[in-house]
Amino acid sequence: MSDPVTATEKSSDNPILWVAKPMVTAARQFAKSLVRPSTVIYPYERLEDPKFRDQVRIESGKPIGVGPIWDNYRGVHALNIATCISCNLCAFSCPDLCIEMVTVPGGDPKHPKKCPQIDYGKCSYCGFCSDACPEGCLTMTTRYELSVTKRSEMVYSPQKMFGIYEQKLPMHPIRVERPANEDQILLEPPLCIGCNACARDCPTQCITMLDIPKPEAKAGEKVPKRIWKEPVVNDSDCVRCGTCINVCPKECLFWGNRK
Amino acid sequence: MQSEDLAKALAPVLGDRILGVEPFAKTAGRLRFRADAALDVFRAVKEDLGFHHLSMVGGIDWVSHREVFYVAWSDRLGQYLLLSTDLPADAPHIESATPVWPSANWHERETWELVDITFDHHPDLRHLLLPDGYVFHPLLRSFKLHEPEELEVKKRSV
Amino acid sequence: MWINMGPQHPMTHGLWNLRVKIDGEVILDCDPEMGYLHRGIEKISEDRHYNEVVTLMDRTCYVAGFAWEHLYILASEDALHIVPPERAEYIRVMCEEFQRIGSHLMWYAAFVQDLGLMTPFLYGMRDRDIVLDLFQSYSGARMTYEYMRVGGVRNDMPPGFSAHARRALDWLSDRFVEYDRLCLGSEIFRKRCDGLGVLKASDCVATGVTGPMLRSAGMRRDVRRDRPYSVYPQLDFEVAVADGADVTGRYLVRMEEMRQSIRIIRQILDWLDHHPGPVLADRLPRWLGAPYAPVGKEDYVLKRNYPKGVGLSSIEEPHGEAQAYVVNEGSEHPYRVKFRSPVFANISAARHYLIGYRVADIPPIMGSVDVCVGEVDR
Amino acid sequence: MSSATLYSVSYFLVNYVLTHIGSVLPAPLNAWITNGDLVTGLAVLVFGAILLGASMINTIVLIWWERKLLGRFMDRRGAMHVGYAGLLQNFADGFKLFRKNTFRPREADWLGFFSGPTAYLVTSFVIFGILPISSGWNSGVLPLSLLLALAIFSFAPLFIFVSAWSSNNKYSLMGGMRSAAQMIAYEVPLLLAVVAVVIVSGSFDLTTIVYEQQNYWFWGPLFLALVVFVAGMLAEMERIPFDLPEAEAELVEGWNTEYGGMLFAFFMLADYLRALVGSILVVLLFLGGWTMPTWVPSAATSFPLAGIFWFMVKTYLVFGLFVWIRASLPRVRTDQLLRVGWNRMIPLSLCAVFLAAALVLAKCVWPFGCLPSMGV
Repeated sequence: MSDPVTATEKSSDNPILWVAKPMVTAARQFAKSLVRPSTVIYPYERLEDPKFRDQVRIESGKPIGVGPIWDNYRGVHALNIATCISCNLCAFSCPDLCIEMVTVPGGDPKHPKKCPQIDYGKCSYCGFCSDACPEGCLTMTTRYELSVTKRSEMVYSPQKMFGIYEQKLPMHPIRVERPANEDQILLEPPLCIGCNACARDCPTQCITMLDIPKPEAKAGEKVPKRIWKEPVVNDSDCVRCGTCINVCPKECLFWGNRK
Repeated sequence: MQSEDLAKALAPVLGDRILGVEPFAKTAGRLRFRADAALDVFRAVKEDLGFHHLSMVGGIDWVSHREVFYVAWSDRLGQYLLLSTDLPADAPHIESATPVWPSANWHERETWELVDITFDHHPDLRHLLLPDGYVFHPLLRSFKLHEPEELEVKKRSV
Repeated sequence: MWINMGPQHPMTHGLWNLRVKIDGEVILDCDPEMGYLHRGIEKISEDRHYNEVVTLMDRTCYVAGFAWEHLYILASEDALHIVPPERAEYIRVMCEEFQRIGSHLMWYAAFVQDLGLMTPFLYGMRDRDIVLDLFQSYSGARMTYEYMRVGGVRNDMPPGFSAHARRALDWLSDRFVEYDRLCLGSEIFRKRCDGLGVLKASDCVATGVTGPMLRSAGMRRDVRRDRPYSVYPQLDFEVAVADGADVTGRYLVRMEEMRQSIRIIRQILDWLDHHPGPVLADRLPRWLGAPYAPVGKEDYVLKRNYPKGVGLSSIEEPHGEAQAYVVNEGSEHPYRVKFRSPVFANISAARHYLIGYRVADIPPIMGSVDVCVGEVDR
Repeated sequence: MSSATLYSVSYFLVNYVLTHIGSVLPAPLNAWITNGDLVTGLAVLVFGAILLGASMINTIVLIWWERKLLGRFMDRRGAMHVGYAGLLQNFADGFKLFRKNTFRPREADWLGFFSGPTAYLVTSFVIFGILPISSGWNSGVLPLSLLLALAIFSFAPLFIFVSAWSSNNKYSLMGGMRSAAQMIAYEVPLLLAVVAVVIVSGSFDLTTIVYEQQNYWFWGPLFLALVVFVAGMLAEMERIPFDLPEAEAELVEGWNTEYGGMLFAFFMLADYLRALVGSILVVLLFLGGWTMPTWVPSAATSFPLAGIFWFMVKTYLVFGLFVWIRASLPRVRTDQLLRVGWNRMIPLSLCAVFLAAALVLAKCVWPFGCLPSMGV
């Protein structure tokens, strides 16, 4: 590396004629902005509008429209209710606890379908929820206008977010690669009672209950009273949402690594 | 300078007032010293080793005890040095570093109010970030977030 | 007579209170009062997962979000024993340097406005918008990026980014000439700023002042060069130094730093063009990935016995030397996070560079300190 | 119309209206309503109302003009949503301020707090009654109109100081002190610069001064006086770079910190009224008032109200110069300002006076030409 330069040596712009330099500079900018100032007249011109971006670019001497990409702006969420699997991962990953899973019509009465409802009064637009969504049904759109007159209107129900989804706004094309997950759902067989709760509640239906042989009763020991089935997790389908672990009555499922 | 060199350089000056020098990533090491000899250690570190710039003072509440750590920078060595010492959990106090490093002033005020570690002979031990008269020490492990009701009860009893 | 400048005062640029004792127009004593913006970020961090703390880092210093993200990520990677891919490190350094330009432009805008000149304020904000446009094109937000992750960054650059970035850099480097003409070329500006707020190098070291304030006193200390972190050893740049120790000196240092940042970013863009690769470490603990589901009563992490660790990172933030100290006790939350904010130390020395000047000098002097209250109060 | 004066127009209006009203009334009332005294009195009132309205509208348009110009200097647009190109924006702002509650801090002095801004506004208005805006468009012949205008103009520090002191705020007090010091310091060079003009033109009457400029405008030969006058005017108007009394960076809003609502609007209006007066004085004293040079084609100067038109064009251009200065210069400091005022401006203005004397003695100066015969 070369020797350090002192800043004074490099950019000494000394005054000429008291204030001639700044006045000339300001006048030059005045002449430039007579044609078109850099202002984006917001409600009429929008940065995300491709037509506007093409029209005014940095090449034309205006510092607007540099970024080519507005589509990955993290604005209001869009939710595709149809593909939502109610896995809860968005609510888990929310650092601000602004996502609540609410029941939407469409599930079977025993296991109602639950979709995220977001309180934008708390949301920090970090995008963790849409990164976490395994099905890509919760995405962030370029919409950023959310002013409302009541606080309760800041809470967006799944239906409202589905309405945004149906507007087909540009939605965040930079898709985050989900980091490789070294953990799997493992089972501690002696604790399992074969109750089927995990398989029943698994949002991706990746758990199947397989029959296991009923052991012969040994002398002096009773055969435990249980259903002789054990869950088997299809690893490639598993989204690692942990629902099975949560519903397990015996706490026999846990995170682990077979390797 | 590695942590062993550091220990060697400090041993004749400080003797048993240092409890050891552990290696610490990307610094010259972590110097653990006896709390009652704090000022001597600071002076030796500053004047003998050239750690003129104290960049950070902080406290950690380990429930069983508290830890104070100092981070100093030496232009001569081009390295950071971590100094730390353990204090008892009840009424922890240590000599203020302000006579040696005036820049410790605000850092110690902050540590005092957040981690409840008293710095003796500090010139101006007032609240800095929290309002005057605030009785809690938020960075203690006993100060829980998400439980406002508990806080209310505690406040009423104070 | 004591007067309170703040917490709501045009000079403060944030919420803080400068109590000043004056005699006529001369300052006799001063006492900064902080804490109006204390949000307890260090405390909240103790209840969050490692990646979730990043959302707080953007809000620590709201004009230098990337610098603080980088600071925190460096420390927690040390604490968690994770090594990011090289491309991610280059991207992070690029973010930090862009952020330096953005922060300095913001400073320029606010500082000159304190002198009563409104025009550069709009020029500075206009040009900072370019930097924000670039940030948004890859991170998806203009101020609160939430882009860096433990073990890398969230996503790679979009196609065509480097061409746009280069064009923006060309535009910016032209603008700096204009800035200098407006400020340094003005007799009134020089009269107002020369020899103002002098803080000699020895006083800087004693009071812990770092960053452009220290370098304007002629001391060549820059964490990027003295204790290079990330990929700075591979980059060629110079440390900007001035010799006045005054407001003009700080102006010169910051302007030169922006030019050097442009130089650094050009090198990084060249590197990024030729070295594609992953931007996130491939094997991360489950609780560091984005879809992390905390589950059950069992503490999974303790079961796995993740190694403990402590990380200390130090970076050259736009305002000076920032440090983070992260203690990992093997749980999914950091046990303790402690930050050193450069502005915290710079303000604490206020008495050394304010006393003896006039009331009208407070705005330019405090402006030249570049106060960001968010990171002082945390 | 060129022979019509403002007074004759208002007299004609009043007379016309009253005669028509009187023609439908019974005889005694008719005689009373069309009597000469009443018509004259009402004509004076109408005259005042027109003056007030015109200066008010001009002031508000002046604010619009400043906002638009400043916008372009700063690479933005300025007001643009209310009315055509934002012309009505300031009326909307004024209306908002008018609707706001005016409150007084508890410890503030009642009398000073309310009378200060009112007096400031009123004295700024009164000057317009004196200034001629075109030939005949003045309030009659006042031989000392320039002196009177400047005298009223210099009332301001008193009222500013009163309102600053009575609002019982440290910032206000500091702003008031600064304002008084600054205005008094710059009053002297300002008047000396005016003396230079007076020496050359030989009269204190503004109309005479304008007619004295028929051969050449005074800005050329009296350039030094012009510079001093503009600088002094900037200080008197408290505009950047000399706006330290309300230096918002350190003093919040200076002497009007405690004022809100309509009282603040009073200050704001009065500031711009004074800016308008300043621009007008520059035009009258140095730029030939409503007259145009002889090489301008007569078509451009002979249409109805041409004098007023050119006068306004010049005034707005001069104000544009003030805006340009505001857009490119930072604020100076009190001690620097006062030092410049006493140490630089006064010697400069004395030089200007001597130059003016020399000009009068020489009668004819090369590129400009000769003084008219009316000279001393």
